[in-house]
Amino acid sequence: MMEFSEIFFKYKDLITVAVYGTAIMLIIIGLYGVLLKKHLVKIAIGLTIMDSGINLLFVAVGYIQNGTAPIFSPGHEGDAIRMVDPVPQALVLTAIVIGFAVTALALSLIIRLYKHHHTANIDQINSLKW
Amino acid sequence: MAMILFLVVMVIIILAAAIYAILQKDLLYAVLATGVISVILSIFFYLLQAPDVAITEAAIGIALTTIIFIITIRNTTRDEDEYKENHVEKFNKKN
Amino acid sequence: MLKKYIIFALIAILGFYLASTFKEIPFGANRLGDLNDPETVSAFYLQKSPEDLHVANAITAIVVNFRGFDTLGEVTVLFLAVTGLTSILYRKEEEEDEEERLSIPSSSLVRTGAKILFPLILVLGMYVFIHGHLTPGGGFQGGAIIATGFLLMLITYKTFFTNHNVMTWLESIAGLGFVIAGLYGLIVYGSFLQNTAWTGNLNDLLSGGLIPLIYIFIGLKVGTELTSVLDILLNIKPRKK
Amino acid sequence: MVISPVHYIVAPLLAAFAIALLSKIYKNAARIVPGIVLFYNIVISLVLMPQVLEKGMISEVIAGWEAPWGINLVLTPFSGFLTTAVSVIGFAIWLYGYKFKVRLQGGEVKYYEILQMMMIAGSLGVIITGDLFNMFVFIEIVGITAYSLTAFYRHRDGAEASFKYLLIGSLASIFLLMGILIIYTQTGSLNMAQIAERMPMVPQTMKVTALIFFLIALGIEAEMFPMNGWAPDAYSQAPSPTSAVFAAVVSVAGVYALIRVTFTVFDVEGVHQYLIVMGFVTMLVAEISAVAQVNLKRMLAYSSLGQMGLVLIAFGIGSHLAVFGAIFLMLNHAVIKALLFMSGSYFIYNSDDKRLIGLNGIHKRLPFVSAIFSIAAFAIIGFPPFSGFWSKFYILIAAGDENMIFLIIGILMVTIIELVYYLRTVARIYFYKDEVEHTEHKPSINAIVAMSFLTLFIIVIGIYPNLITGYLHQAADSLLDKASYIQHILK
Repeated sequence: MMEFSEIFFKYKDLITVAVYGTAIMLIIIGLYGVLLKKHLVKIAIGLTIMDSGINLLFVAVGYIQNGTAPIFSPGHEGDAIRMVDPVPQALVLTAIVIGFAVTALALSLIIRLYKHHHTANIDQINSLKW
Repeated sequence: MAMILFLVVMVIIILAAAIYAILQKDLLYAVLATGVISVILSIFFYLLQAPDVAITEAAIGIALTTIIFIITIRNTTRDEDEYKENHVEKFNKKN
Repeated sequence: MLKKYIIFALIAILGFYLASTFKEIPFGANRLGDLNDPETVSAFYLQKSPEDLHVANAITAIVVNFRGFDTLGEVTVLFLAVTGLTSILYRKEEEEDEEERLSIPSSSLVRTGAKILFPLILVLGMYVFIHGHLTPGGGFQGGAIIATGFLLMLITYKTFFTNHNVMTWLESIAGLGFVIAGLYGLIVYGSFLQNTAWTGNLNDLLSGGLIPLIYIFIGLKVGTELTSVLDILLNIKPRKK
Repeated sequence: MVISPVHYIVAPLLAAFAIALLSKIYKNAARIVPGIVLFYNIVISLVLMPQVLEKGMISEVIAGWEAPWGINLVLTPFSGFLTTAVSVIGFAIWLYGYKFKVRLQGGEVKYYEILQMMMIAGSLGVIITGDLFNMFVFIEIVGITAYSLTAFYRHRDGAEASFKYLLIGSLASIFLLMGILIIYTQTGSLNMAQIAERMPMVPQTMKVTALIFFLIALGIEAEMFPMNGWAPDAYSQAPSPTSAVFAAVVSVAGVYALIRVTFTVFDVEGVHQYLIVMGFVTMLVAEISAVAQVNLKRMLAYSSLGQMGLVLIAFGIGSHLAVFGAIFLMLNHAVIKALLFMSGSYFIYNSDDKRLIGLNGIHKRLPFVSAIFSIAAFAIIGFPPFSGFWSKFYILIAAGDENMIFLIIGILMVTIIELVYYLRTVARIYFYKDEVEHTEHKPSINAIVAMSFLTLFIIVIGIYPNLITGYLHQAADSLLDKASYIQHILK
């Protein structure tokens, strides 16, 4: 990935916009799906898209120009100076797995709701007030 | 330069996939679009020097999340607008 | 209709707000500070990971040791998700009918392919979490890969089923192993999850003290939990048409 | 092995992983083991509290890395007090629910007990952790267990309430992550004490942005208006002991997280006023909604939101006396609301009608439970000589000290609203004629013991408030003394 590092400086603004912009757009698109879509599966899809966006944002914040992955190779123990920030990556690992757990739970609830109400539309599932 | 082009194409694909996933009425395709988002996302992670995260996203985001969504769709409904037909049916039954 | 516009406005405000916030956080800037006299946690971790723990993969060092408590909590989240899924979907009174599982009608080519791939995927997964402290990958990744292997078998073979007893045992033993490895640190060195003094050489397979062992437990735990999630969801009876 | 704060988390985890194996050998293990664990939590609290009060604070590091680097657990007098209260109430709820689920089959009771125990353990984790991301993980543990338990009953609308809860909870966790990310980029740390130390150097806009994300996320956990629509549904659909845990344990943990972040981590001006305003709106809306409810559990849930609003107001006033009153009210709310849910669910259990009508004249069949419910109702309104009186009294005095006349009038008005609907309920129990069908369910002996114990607590504290006011003053001091928190943890 040397090429990426080399051209980084030249097109820094573009790349910034591309990475941050993608992450923020994903969050916003996901939020749109969560708040305005009526189908329960669509809402769950919106949640996973939001999760993707926030994960990308974490990793993007940890990136360091011309950095390498935070893994020490034999004979290069002093390489830490060039490494990207490992903490956001570790946090994202945790966040991805938690997100999967929550998604699985949400989908199981959707299956149960469908069994009860024979519909997955949020407007028609209204035994309680929304 | 090719790298920049690649990046721009990836951004376009991921955003298009996200919008498609939200707007598509056939939920199966919408779910597959979220799979595409995960694919591009793991490439992003790889480019941003996060191989660990990339592997995790590849395994969990692409394979497992997609499959549990597909199972859900199979157990519920594939058509987002199905409720409309339901509604009409119920309405007809009442009258 | 008004509600819709309010939500649109809220989303737009959030987007603008996020964009203007992240404009102030330069992309690619080095925020680690001086690595020899660390002020940020990341600098400290990058410094200590090869020096004190002898772990080549700094992320493994963080996930298993520095912030191992988070990982313990996260494994617990998965465990609780499986427990919750079972209690939500899986009750005895509904299992009376014959079980029918989601499966893809597959040709013999696919079946044979799955049979050959399955052990390979398992070996790959195990490799990934055994070498978690040396190469990219580790417990989560390896566990997820193993789960995809089981997924392959579960959807190609209608009759393939995971032995719940074995799963329960593995799950519990892996979880208990993680906690007991933590307690070992608490009893011997006075701090939960503390690593052993013996840590081996950097880049050896047997390096990092307890870290590879704990990551293997995490891998087994994550693998069994994810497989359980898939198993539970796949065993739901499809809706009657 | 010396007892240390980490045992609060490790013991339940060990038990949760082991229960699956133990219940293969001995069927009742799933029922008994959580009780042992929750009792052990009380033992931990009793051993640690004197040390905390003596030293002012205990902090424990995980994995041997000193405070700003590793994750640390902190017991201040404030958090130690709350963990003690949560442990005791958690054990009482376990005792109460010991026979409650007896008609469930073996497998199901296993899931129920594990989830309930881990919900209490997760709340304890939120209270004792000193690390922002660790707090997020524990909030997720509480969330996952809460969603699962809300959907535990199949025949009711549990799944719907649970999905609603899950949706809002997931949004909360995404906002929480966003706040954590912004703070991390600005300070390079996740440790609360170090962030607090570096907070003056963070640009104002970043600080405010991060705080807004935290307020949204933790406001959802603390059931603050307008993000608390999930709460009444979740409270009313969950199994009864779980409703008690929601009211007594989870909401306390949520408020603790909100207060710890706004008081200790951030130093933004104006957040106190925000707490007062939002607390007041929460209280007013919730109490007015409570009057209109026909379902007992929903009414109690709305009342619970109202109490949380009052707690936020008191924290918002910010003087020593007000914080003292707020902590007192948190304790009172936890005990009394747990008691109300415990006794109230016996009413629901006995009458076939889930609405308030089912309560008519029920005292003839359940004299003991009715008496306890009435005592708890009077206590939560704030009648002397019960403990609820003192907390409200101190909050009013604190508001008076700050010359907040409108606030006093508002709180008194809300008290009158509370008076209306609680007295109405008590009147139904004692003076109305019963009209609906009944199925007989006498309270079991363990439930009676648990309820009597909590009732005794209300009365004793009501008559001798001095028994705990000393600790409460110390707790309030420790919350307001930010400098010593930072200094103690960072050494």
